[in-house]
Amino acid sequence: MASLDALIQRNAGSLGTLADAEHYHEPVMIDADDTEALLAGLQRMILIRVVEEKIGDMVSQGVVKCPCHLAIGQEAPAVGVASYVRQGDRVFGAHRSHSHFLALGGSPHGLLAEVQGKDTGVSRGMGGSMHLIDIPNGLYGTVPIVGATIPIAVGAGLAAKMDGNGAMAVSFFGDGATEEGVFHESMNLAALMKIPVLFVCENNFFSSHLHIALRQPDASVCRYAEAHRIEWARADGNDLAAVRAVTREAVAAIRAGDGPRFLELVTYRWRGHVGHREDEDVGVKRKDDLAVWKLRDPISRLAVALEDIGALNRQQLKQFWTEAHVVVEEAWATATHDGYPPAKALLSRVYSGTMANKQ
Amino acid sequence: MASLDALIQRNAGSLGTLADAEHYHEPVMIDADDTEALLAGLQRMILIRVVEEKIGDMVSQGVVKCPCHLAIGQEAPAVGVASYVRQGDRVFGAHRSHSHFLALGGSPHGLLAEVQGKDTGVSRGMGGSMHLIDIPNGLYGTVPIVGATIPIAVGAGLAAKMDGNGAMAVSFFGDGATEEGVFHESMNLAALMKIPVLFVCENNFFSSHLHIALRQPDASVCRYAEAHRIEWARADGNDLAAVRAVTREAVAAIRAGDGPRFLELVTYRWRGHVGHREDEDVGVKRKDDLAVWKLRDPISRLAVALEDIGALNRQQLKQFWTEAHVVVEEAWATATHDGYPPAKALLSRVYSGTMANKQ
Amino acid sequence: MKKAAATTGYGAAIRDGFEHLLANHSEVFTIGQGLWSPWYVGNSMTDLDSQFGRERVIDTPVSELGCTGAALGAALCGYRPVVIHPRVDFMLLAVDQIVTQAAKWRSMFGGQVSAPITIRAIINRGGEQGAQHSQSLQSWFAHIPGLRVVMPSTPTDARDLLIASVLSDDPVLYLDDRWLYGLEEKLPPIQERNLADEGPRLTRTGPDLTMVGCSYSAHLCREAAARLSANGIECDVIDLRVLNPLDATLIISSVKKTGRLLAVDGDWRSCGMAAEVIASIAEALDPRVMRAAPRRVTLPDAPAPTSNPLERSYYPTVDYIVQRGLALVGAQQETFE
Amino acid sequence: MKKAAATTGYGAAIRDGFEHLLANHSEVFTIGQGLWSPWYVGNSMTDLDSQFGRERVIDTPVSELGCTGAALGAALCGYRPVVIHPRVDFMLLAVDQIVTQAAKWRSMFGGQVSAPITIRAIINRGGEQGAQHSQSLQSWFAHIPGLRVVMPSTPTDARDLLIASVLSDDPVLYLDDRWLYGLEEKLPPIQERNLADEGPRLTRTGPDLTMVGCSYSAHLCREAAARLSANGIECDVIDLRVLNPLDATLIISSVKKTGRLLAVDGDWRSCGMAAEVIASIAEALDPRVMRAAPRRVTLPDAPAPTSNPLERSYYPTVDYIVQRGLALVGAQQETFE
Ligand SMILES: Cc1ncc(C[n+]2csc(CCOP(=O)(O)OP(=O)(O)O)c2C)c(N)n1
Ligand SMILES: Cc1ncc(C[n+]2csc(CCOP(=O)(O)OP(=O)(O)O)c2C)c(N)n1
Ligand SMILES: [Mg+2]
Ligand SMILES: [Mg+2]
Repeated sequence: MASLDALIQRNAGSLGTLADAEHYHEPVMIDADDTEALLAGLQRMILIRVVEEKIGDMVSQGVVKCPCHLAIGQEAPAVGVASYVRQGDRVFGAHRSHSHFLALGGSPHGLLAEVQGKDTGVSRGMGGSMHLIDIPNGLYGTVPIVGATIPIAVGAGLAAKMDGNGAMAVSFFGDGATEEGVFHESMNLAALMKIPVLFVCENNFFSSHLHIALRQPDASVCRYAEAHRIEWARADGNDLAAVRAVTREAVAAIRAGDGPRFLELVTYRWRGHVGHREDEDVGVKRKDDLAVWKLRDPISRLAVALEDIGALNRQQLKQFWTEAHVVVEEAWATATHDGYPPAKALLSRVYSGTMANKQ
Repeated sequence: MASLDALIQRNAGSLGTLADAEHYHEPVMIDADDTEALLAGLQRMILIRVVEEKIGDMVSQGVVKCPCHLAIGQEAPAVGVASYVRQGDRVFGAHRSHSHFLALGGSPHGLLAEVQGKDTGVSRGMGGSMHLIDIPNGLYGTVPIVGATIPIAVGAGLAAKMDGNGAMAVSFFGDGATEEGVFHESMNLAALMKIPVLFVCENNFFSSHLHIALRQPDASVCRYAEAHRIEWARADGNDLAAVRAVTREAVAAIRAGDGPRFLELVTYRWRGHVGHREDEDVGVKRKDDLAVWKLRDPISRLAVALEDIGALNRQQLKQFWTEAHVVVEEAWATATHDGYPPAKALLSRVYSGTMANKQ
Repeated sequence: MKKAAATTGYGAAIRDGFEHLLANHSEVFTIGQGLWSPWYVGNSMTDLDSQFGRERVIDTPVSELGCTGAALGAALCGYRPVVIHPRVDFMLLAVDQIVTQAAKWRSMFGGQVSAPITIRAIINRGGEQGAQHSQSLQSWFAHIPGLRVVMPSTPTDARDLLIASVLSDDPVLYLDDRWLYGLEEKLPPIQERNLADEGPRLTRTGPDLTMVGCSYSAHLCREAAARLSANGIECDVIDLRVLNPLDATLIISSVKKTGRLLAVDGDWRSCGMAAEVIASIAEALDPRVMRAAPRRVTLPDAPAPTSNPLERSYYPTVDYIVQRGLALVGAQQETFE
Repeated sequence: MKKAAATTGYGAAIRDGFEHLLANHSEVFTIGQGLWSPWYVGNSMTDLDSQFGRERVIDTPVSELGCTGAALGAALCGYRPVVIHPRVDFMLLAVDQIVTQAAKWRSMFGGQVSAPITIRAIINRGGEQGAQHSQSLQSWFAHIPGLRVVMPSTPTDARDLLIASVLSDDPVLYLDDRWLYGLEEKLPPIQERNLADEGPRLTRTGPDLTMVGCSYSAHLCREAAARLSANGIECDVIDLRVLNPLDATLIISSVKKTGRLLAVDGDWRSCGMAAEVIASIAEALDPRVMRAAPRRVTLPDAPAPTSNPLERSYYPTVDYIVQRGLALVGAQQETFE
């Protein structure tokens, strides 16, 4: 489809080389960042990768039945942003949010139990992969209606503003979500009311099977932040140090009372829109691109960079992967033996029936 | 409310002097435009003014009961854009659309009968002021749900594109409508599919009682066209020649197959959001501003300009006004004697029950 | 209605409710279109912005979906927002946040979160406003598990059920009707009630006929009952008050007694609230207790017209309800279009 | 279902309908999410884009409201668009354009315009998808005057009612259910029918009990009727097919005969389609013809769960309907939660 190739080229717009799979295969630049934080981030990205692969396997074996949207290849945005989330902040995600859950410190067992519909799951077996919550770690909800959590995050930011405690809200969403009108309504509201909310768009070029060139006139979504007068930054979403750098600055401004900020993190998913397969339901060109995109691997690019400065050696790296596998296999094993929600859970969780205490 | 003044100043953004009531009181520049067309436009603006004032009076007397949103002071955008609408084009409006109806050549009697709920009204008494239709003149519908006709106009443009006959669709809406998410969805769709549609935003600074400074971070809405990669132009919406100039260029591009265009026409309404009163339900500052805004009168500024070049004399001008009053009074008188829709109209107009003829 | 001394109107009573909430519950705030306007929401929120500050009485851009979602977000974070839609018709743009988000988050997340959001919408019809400025659609929202639906028909309920709605830990749709703003009554002292304990109420009793309605329809039923009484027909009148979840016990016991049911609703007929009332008793009662077939009085199957004569024939009236009541007790098997 | 030779599945039959429309009616086009995807709308539109071109089979951005409005605009200008929403849940973002625009434009403009738009949405539930990917909500749309609501339960109807919907000059909501895609049957030649002449259909007859359902529920009723027959209970089974405007004549005459009614619906209970069916017969029949109180089988009053055991107990099954049927004929006055 040469014509589509041409269209995609034209459409790359302000993304420039970030839209081109051929670039950014080299190790990431880390000299400006903190080595300890990067090592922790690397471990967290590895954990996400291993959990997602495990879920993918279980989906392929038909053991996990709920629809799972895997974030393999997109580990850096979640981990980079999460590293600046602190106690009291509220984070919201969407359908592809295992990564957000784990990046914030969520328990692999809680997630693996949830995707099996167990009562021990993070949503007590009522939500599955697409509805995750983990309030102790600041994850206030992820839902699969595209765009739905964007205004909700703005409201959480409004609450933080009213609380006046310097907390913020974070909204993770994809490039497809920017096509929902509510995204714009939310941006305008946040800009108008100077609400402390960080909008994080993980631009992976796809909304299910459709490349952004077939959905929008320009592949970069920062133009929307521009229109709504919200300061924005763009980064290689497969470069943890770069993600941390733009997040650091944005979060500082938000906590200083400057109002909302917008981040566009350019990345790519390695699996199909939903499920475990690599090339399922994908847009044209994807098959051929995927191999090249994999060279922009957020994990190996960071690992090599850390090795280069001697902050990491092969041994430790292997160790990280082994540990992750051990953790995940244990969590999975436990979860499989956990029980399902009781029959009464169906009706007993609909209403609270309670009311506010008098003041 | 000095603080609001300050806010409004800051908020004026790229509108510059267009946002300042003190400017543009002088006669409009007409040398670049066609005198005949301007004279016709002047007459049409006078007709709109007279009809709207008549309706206002009848509202104040309680004779007209349906909610009427008057366009007094905003005659130029309707007349200027309509002068480039041709047979086959489809135009859509909103709640403040008497001006669009009349500018396209709609019959004063049809409008005055409709606001009285008569069977002879343009919507056969089923719509009132807020639901006008006049297919022979290209008006395909005006409705009061803010933003609702924007995607509908895009669909009409899509139909024109499929027909391939060089026709276009026109969507009239206000600055408040740009806060509805569907406005953005429609702009993206039009840009993506290169749909022949002209978006016309009559920016009068207000959405009912709220000044745009209290609703958006910047008083100019062209930034949205910019974001959606739609070429735009801005003009003094109270200068018929200026409106005609930007429309001429935009329409030529649309008919040439360039896709959508966006116009921001800066204007001001002289009456309250709804009803006949000048200062009803208005935002702060409006009372004091109104007097100054009236000096930016689209009618007198054009009349004087035409007089200056000797294309018009006092006599003729007086004539225009008298003729308009005669037309309107006659139309009103007839309409008052017209009958109401029959009782069966309530149920007989809900479904057609018909189907396409086989082909 | 004549204004007796020391009485309060329906709209003013709503304002009293807001005043109580804002004064006594710091986690309550209000957000919606027209909150800084002198006329947008009638007299139901006049000057609350100057009294409590524009940080707690927030006027908004024309963004129903975004503003409703924002209110929900604040509700998940310790606040009790009331998001106001000056018309039900405008609220329809926010259906996703109300029905697919607010109503489901609690159950969807295993009961770990509450969404104490109140969505207040105003039924604002008549006055030749036409098809897009007339809908009520309570039947839609009463269809949704997880969403409590409240429709007060008296000033006291308008105030106290608003308070109960906002203090409820569940999402609540609170609908008030502009046609009731003229109602006046002497208000008792405010009581903070648990909405979960509130439900339909018997506002008049009689052996001959059960009339059920909510909001303005409950008011019409009361008026019609008085007229029927003059004709020697005594009615049970039930004001639904809380439409969802619906507790039909009172209706069932009443119809068991009267054997006759007239379900009145200002919404459309098909799959409407009046259908629910009839279905509830049909399922619960031995058919033999019915002395006549139950009847519905609803809107005709058409969008609202503007033209005055058509508009007058469009909405149920006391006269029409009285007629239907007489016919029912006469038990003629008549059908109406 | 086993696939016999020369039979067509429900999904493929829908595709046949689209193929007929696109091949024979140049004013028909389709627009919606997933139309260029191999899986998004099951096998109901496979390769239509390559067969008829991407100008007439248009895939879209994630903008339900905008795309539905655009389809309506084209419908007002001489086209017969079918706007496709792969899930009812997504369509809720487009409610304003469906309910406040498409359904009202004709009456609102004095009958001078037609809006021959078909909104097709797919009920896609089960598979542990959860609360936001499971709604059907036909009861909502059957509540709206001006909107025809069509729900086929067989491959033939899936094809022919789609064609009738698109050729109707009125706005139509066409809902198909993924759970029916496995159904196969031998299709008769295509007939272009006037949707205004289509309505409920009696698909099985018997003197003991009337079972009414639509779409997948009609299928369950047919299966249950077969099982009941084995128990010596013979049922009338009515497939609603067209929910709005509803022609209840057939249901009324059937219940007049059987004196027993089981209304089955895969939507929620309160103000639902099952309530409408019961209310329609309760109003129309002398109560004395009823040999037992009518009953509803619907979803429980809760959002859809994900966990497999809960999900299995959430949706009505043939077993459950059979039980209810037996109970009804036994006429025990039992209540179910
Ligand atoms: C309102 C709504 N419309 C459509 C869908 C179907 N859908 C699920 S995920 C998705 C793609 C979203 O793309 P993006 O936001 O870029 O997220 P990504 O999948 O790339 O992570 C779509 C269209 C939905 N879930 N909700
Ligand atoms: C969806 C919706 N929300 C709110 C309203 C109430 N409303 C009617 S007109 C209007 C103001 C719109 O402002 P603008 O678009 O600038 O048009 P203007 O009145 O200035 O001509 C509003 C908010 C409505 N009619 N529809
Ligand atoms: Mg994406
Ligand atoms: Mg305006």
